[in-house]
Amino acid sequence: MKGPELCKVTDNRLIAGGMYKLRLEAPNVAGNARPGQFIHIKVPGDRSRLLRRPISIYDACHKKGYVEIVFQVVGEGTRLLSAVKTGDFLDVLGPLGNGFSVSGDTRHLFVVGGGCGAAPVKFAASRFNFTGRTCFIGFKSGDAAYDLQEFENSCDSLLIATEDGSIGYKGLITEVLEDELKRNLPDLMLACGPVPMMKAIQQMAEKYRVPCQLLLEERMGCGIGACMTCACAVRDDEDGFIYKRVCKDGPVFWSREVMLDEA
Amino acid sequence: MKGPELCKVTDNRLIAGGMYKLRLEAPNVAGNARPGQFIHIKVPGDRSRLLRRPISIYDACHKKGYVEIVFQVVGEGTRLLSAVKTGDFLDVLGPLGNGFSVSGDTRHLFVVGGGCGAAPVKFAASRFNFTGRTCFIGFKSGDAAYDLQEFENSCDSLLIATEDGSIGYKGLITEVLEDELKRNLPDLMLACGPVPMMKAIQQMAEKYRVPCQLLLEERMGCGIGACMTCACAVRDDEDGFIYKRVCKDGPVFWSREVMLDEA
Amino acid sequence: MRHNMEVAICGIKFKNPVIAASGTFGFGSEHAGYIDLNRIGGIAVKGLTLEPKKGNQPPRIAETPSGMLNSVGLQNPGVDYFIEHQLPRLKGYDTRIIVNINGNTEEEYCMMAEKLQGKPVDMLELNISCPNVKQGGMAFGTDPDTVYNVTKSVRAHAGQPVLVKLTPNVTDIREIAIAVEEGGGDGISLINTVLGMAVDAKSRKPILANVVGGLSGPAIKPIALRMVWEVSKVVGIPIVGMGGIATGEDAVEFLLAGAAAVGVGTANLISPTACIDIVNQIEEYMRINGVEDINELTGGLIV
Amino acid sequence: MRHNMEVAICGIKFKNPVIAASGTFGFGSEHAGYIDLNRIGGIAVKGLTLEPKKGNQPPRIAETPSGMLNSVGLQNPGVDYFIEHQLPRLKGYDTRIIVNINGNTEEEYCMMAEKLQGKPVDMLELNISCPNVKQGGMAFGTDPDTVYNVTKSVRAHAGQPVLVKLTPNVTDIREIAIAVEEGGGDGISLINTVLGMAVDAKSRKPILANVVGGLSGPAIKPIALRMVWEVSKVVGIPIVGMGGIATGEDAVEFLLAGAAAVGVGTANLISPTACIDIVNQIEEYMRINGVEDINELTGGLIV
Ligand SMILES: Cc1cc2nc3c(=O)[nH]c(=O)nc-3n(C[C@H](O)[C@H](O)[C@H](O)COP(=O)(O)OP(=O)(O)OC[C@H]3O[C@@H](n4cnc5c(N)ncnc54)[C@H](O)[C@@H]3O)c2cc1C
Ligand SMILES: Cc1cc2nc3c(=O)[nH]c(=O)nc-3n(C[C@H](O)[C@H](O)[C@H](O)COP(=O)(O)OP(=O)(O)OC[C@H]3O[C@@H](n4cnc5c(N)ncnc54)[C@H](O)[C@@H]3O)c2cc1C
Ligand SMILES: Cc1cc2nc3c(=O)[nH]c(=O)nc-3n(C[C@H](O)[C@H](O)[C@H](O)COP(=O)(O)O)c2cc1C
Ligand SMILES: Cc1cc2nc3c(=O)[nH]c(=O)nc-3n(C[C@H](O)[C@H](O)[C@H](O)COP(=O)(O)O)c2cc1C
Ligand code: FES
Ligand code: FES
Repeated sequence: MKGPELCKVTDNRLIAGGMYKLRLEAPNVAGNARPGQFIHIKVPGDRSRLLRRPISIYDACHKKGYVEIVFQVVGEGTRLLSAVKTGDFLDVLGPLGNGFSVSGDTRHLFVVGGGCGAAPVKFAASRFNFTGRTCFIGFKSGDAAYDLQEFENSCDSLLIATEDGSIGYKGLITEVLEDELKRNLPDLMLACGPVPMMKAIQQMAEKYRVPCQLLLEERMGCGIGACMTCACAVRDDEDGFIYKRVCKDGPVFWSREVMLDEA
Repeated sequence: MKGPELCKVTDNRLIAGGMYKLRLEAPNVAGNARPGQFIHIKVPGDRSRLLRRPISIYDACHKKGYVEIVFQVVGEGTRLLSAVKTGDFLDVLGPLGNGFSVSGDTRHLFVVGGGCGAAPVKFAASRFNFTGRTCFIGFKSGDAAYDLQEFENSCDSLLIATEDGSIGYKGLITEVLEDELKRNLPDLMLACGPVPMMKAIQQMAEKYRVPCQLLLEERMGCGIGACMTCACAVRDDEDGFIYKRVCKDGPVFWSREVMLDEA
Repeated sequence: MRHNMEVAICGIKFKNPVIAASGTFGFGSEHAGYIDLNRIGGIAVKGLTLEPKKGNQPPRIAETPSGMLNSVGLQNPGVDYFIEHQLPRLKGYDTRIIVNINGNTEEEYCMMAEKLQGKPVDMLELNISCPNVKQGGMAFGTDPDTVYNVTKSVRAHAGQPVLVKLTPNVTDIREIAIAVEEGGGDGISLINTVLGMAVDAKSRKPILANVVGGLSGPAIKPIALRMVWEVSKVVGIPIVGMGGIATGEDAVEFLLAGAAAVGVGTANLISPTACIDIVNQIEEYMRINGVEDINELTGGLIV
Repeated sequence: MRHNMEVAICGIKFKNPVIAASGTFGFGSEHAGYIDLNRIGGIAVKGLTLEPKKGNQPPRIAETPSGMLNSVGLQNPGVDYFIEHQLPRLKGYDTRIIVNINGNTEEEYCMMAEKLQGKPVDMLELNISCPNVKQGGMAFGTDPDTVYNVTKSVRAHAGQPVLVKLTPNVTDIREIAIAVEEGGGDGISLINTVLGMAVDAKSRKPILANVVGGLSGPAIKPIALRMVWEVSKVVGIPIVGMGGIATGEDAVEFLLAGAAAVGVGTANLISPTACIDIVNQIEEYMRINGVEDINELTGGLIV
């Protein structure tokens, strides 16, 4: 492992409403990146904001030595990230965390993503490169959808939902997912998105008895497992639940073990 | 008066060892700037540094709407200022303070400056545009001397000293000044420089009975006279001394009233 | 839609909850060159003492991460000079005037309060963070009994409502606040500065001539918010919250934590237009979040 | 020229004065992936309790201007688990191990100290910022008598030198420090975090599930420096200074103010290499400023 590195930004562009795609020259990160892992980025241009921002890896190319992320502007840190220009440098730590784990005998995979949560599952779909990958992605509206061709290329079947129906199915992507689950069950589901979506998926995974991994978000400090600030409640036989570290024990957890109401 | 303004940087260059000249598009400042006044600049690119930095005006052109400053990198604020590029914006308040006051019947003027303290006296010499202006400037060495042609143009006679003798007289500029004072006395002296130089000049002003104004530096908050943080001790008949505000009552004071040991 | 920005503190109406904090706004005249004083809720003038005060030796200010230290030492022209020379000009503005008073003894506070009786002043602000000569240098504001006594005495001598301004340098701010309420204080303002120090590693010297000074600015906002929240749970009198407010959102955070109005201090040193900028930003927040009456926000924290 | 970076605290030699502060460095294993633990002066492990502790509900961290709040709530596996599973690996490193212990009662502190007797641990750090159950939840560290008693008892049960770690949330840190010295404490570490709070104006909620938390990072450096300075004037036992140290110059400032060694906390969360970066920067400072022995710096402030 290496400490934080200054990585050159080679592209940063608006790809949907409030959503940016940023590419970094980061050979050390790219060489090790697995789907579901994240990089931990220092906020540029404001030294009063100490904490790094965790952002999932959207794509990584070992050969060309780049890493891509997709992020949504939600606060001042992501706003400053959105203002970064080609040629600027970002202070990056990573890749961090445990990624999704897909065993060799997986034949049929569902990946489900909502909003910026679609980014890490795209990376998973494109890396676990066997036929039988269905990708479900949901957005508020067509304005918020991004990089659809990339998603198309990363799976065998792409299903899209928007809440206003401007693209794809009108409604929630979890509705589309449930329709599919009624018809055919995958060996594994991987999901990332807002908490209500994750809760719905957790319930479906249980109902349809599909193994499922969830990528969780939580406010973080160190990102490496040392400070215990990024807690999420995980079922435990003795104690009811224990707190695990999203950064190091996760950010990917088995759906059956996480308690989304405690987190 | 106007509040802080975002002013575009139109030039910023190294002009001597650790010394930069920066030009701002600042018509409101330029229109009102008098020699001895300063602008109060927010540190760019580091929001954890709250306080503005006071820097004297080195030149101002009403017609072209620009202001120039010369500054030395001494800490993190000036280091960040030195990294500013053409096209960047600085958050500037000013012009602030009372400038030098030169009455209409002044015929013979000495201006004395040391290091970056030469900047405001240059502006004074060039603005009080009558013949009989002698300019004394001192530097550590030739490496630290800057813009000599500009100084040459701003006065009728230019005398330079460097401590190592690499340019001009070898020694302190106050030695050159005293030699001159022995031969002919001006109506008024204006000076700015490090404290030991100011003390020497203060003593000479008294010894040779020449009216003299000193431009003082002190750590500042508001820059507009409201916070009382920028105190300097000024002689007072009743109380021995009272504290005045460098930003608003100064930064220019009569040499005979300031008590440099208390400040 | 018209938003109501008016708040009442101790029965006194403020057109909006933004008050320039004592010591950062002089007597208003410097900032008057930059903003319309009629547009801010109130002005707490520079801390006054019975006699004129020279103040401390410079340097009096040091920059710290997201904050600053000051050791002005209450330099001021004295209460009599203020009444004669500064008050007449101040009362010409349509804003509330709060006079910040500082004594070395309980008697001094009372004498100042008496001098201000019947004068065009809306409120007194008792600053009890200064060294108490009688109690061997212990600050007035750190002992509940002393706080109770000084509040009670000044209340008896004052012609205007009395805000008591608390120092954060105490183990339990709640017991101090309760002492104010029991002593008859009309309101509480908090926080004053946190005692701090800055050192220059190169010269090996303290930066302030006074060695220690008062920390203010965004760095202390979390401490101030916590204290406003704690105090609001235990007293019924109104709170003027301050400490690190630099934006309208910061101000709203203090209201939510339980303040009825806010003080803006250090921000005035960074930009002379800060108070008005913050008034405008609060209005913007209300518009975006559909808040019709600012008083809805006070104590509105959802826990 | 060789610079001496070695310091001795309570008779224990540290190869340099940089100690990873408790709670920000786990039990060393995560940071070991990024830096050579043999190169730092010491490690204060995550605060331990007698029984394993779940910790508080998330969110447990909030960003504040130049600082952060945490409300981890001492999540830890308990002292027995530590001795059995973490200590064996830790003792393989050539650095000093300081065990941070936290009790609900005086007895719990003593039981933990006893369990650690004879174990390969160099020092104990008594964290007395936690709620004292017997005294109705008031923190141990805010009352001089309680501090004296707990120090004295633990000292009697401890096999290693005892550092007492003080909370800054007190009116007068000096009287607490004096109580430690009188109780037989071997050294003092300060400061722990400052109680604070953060609010989200949009959601109108506190950011931490626990509402309040501990403020750390550069924002509190002026407070910490002031306390180290104050305490160094009144006690003779060594001080480990901490609070906002992010660079070698920050560390030097603490030494000048009177600390014999320094703790680095929040900086470890910003960069896992922080402790080593700071060791290197101190060495650089010594080189540039011609300091041959680091011990020259301690208390070297020129006032
Ligand atoms: C493992 C992981 C992967 C993530 N991947 C992505 C991604 O691919 N794309 C994307 O747009 N966002 C992602 N997020 C969320 C992203 O980290 C936050 O949106 C971002 O930190 C907000 O920073 P801000 O300064 O703009 O917001 P502010 O609210 O101003 O941030 C204040 C503090 O809160 C933290 N914070 C705020 N929201 C979140 C959040 N949802 N999760 C964690 N910390 C938060 C910030 O890190 C910061 O410390 C991920 C989060 C985690 C934990
Ligand atoms: C009226 C006036 C005019 C000035 N004109 C010039 C000029 O023309 N050219 C120039 O190079 N410098 C000038 N200075 C000094 C300049 O303000 C400081 O060098 C600068 O503020 C240092 O900032 P820093 O962040 O680099 O240093 P730091 O030491 O990191 O600054 C820390 C704090 O101390 C203050 N400070 C440090 N040194 C000084 C100082 N000498 N005077 C006032 N505040 C200080 C800073 O403003 C800041 O608040 C002037 C100062 C004053 C008061
Ligand atoms: C330069 C300066 C001078 C101050 N003088 C006084 C004063 O005279 N009386 C007083 O009660 N508070 C004084 N204060 C404290 C402020 O009024 C305010 O309580 C404190 O600074 C916290 O708010 P802030 O972070 O917005 O500055 C002063 C603060 C500063 C920065
Ligand atoms: C996330 C976190 C956890 C902490 N846990 C402990 C702890 O278990 N025991 C303790 O004595 N101090 C604990 N502290 C306090 C630090 O050791 C240190 O005293 C404080 O953070 C100030 O230093 P800093 O500003 O360098 O972080 C913790 C601090 C942080 C930020
Ligand atoms: S962020 Fe520090 S343990 Fe996860
Ligand atoms: S800097 Fe505020 S009065 Fe001079």
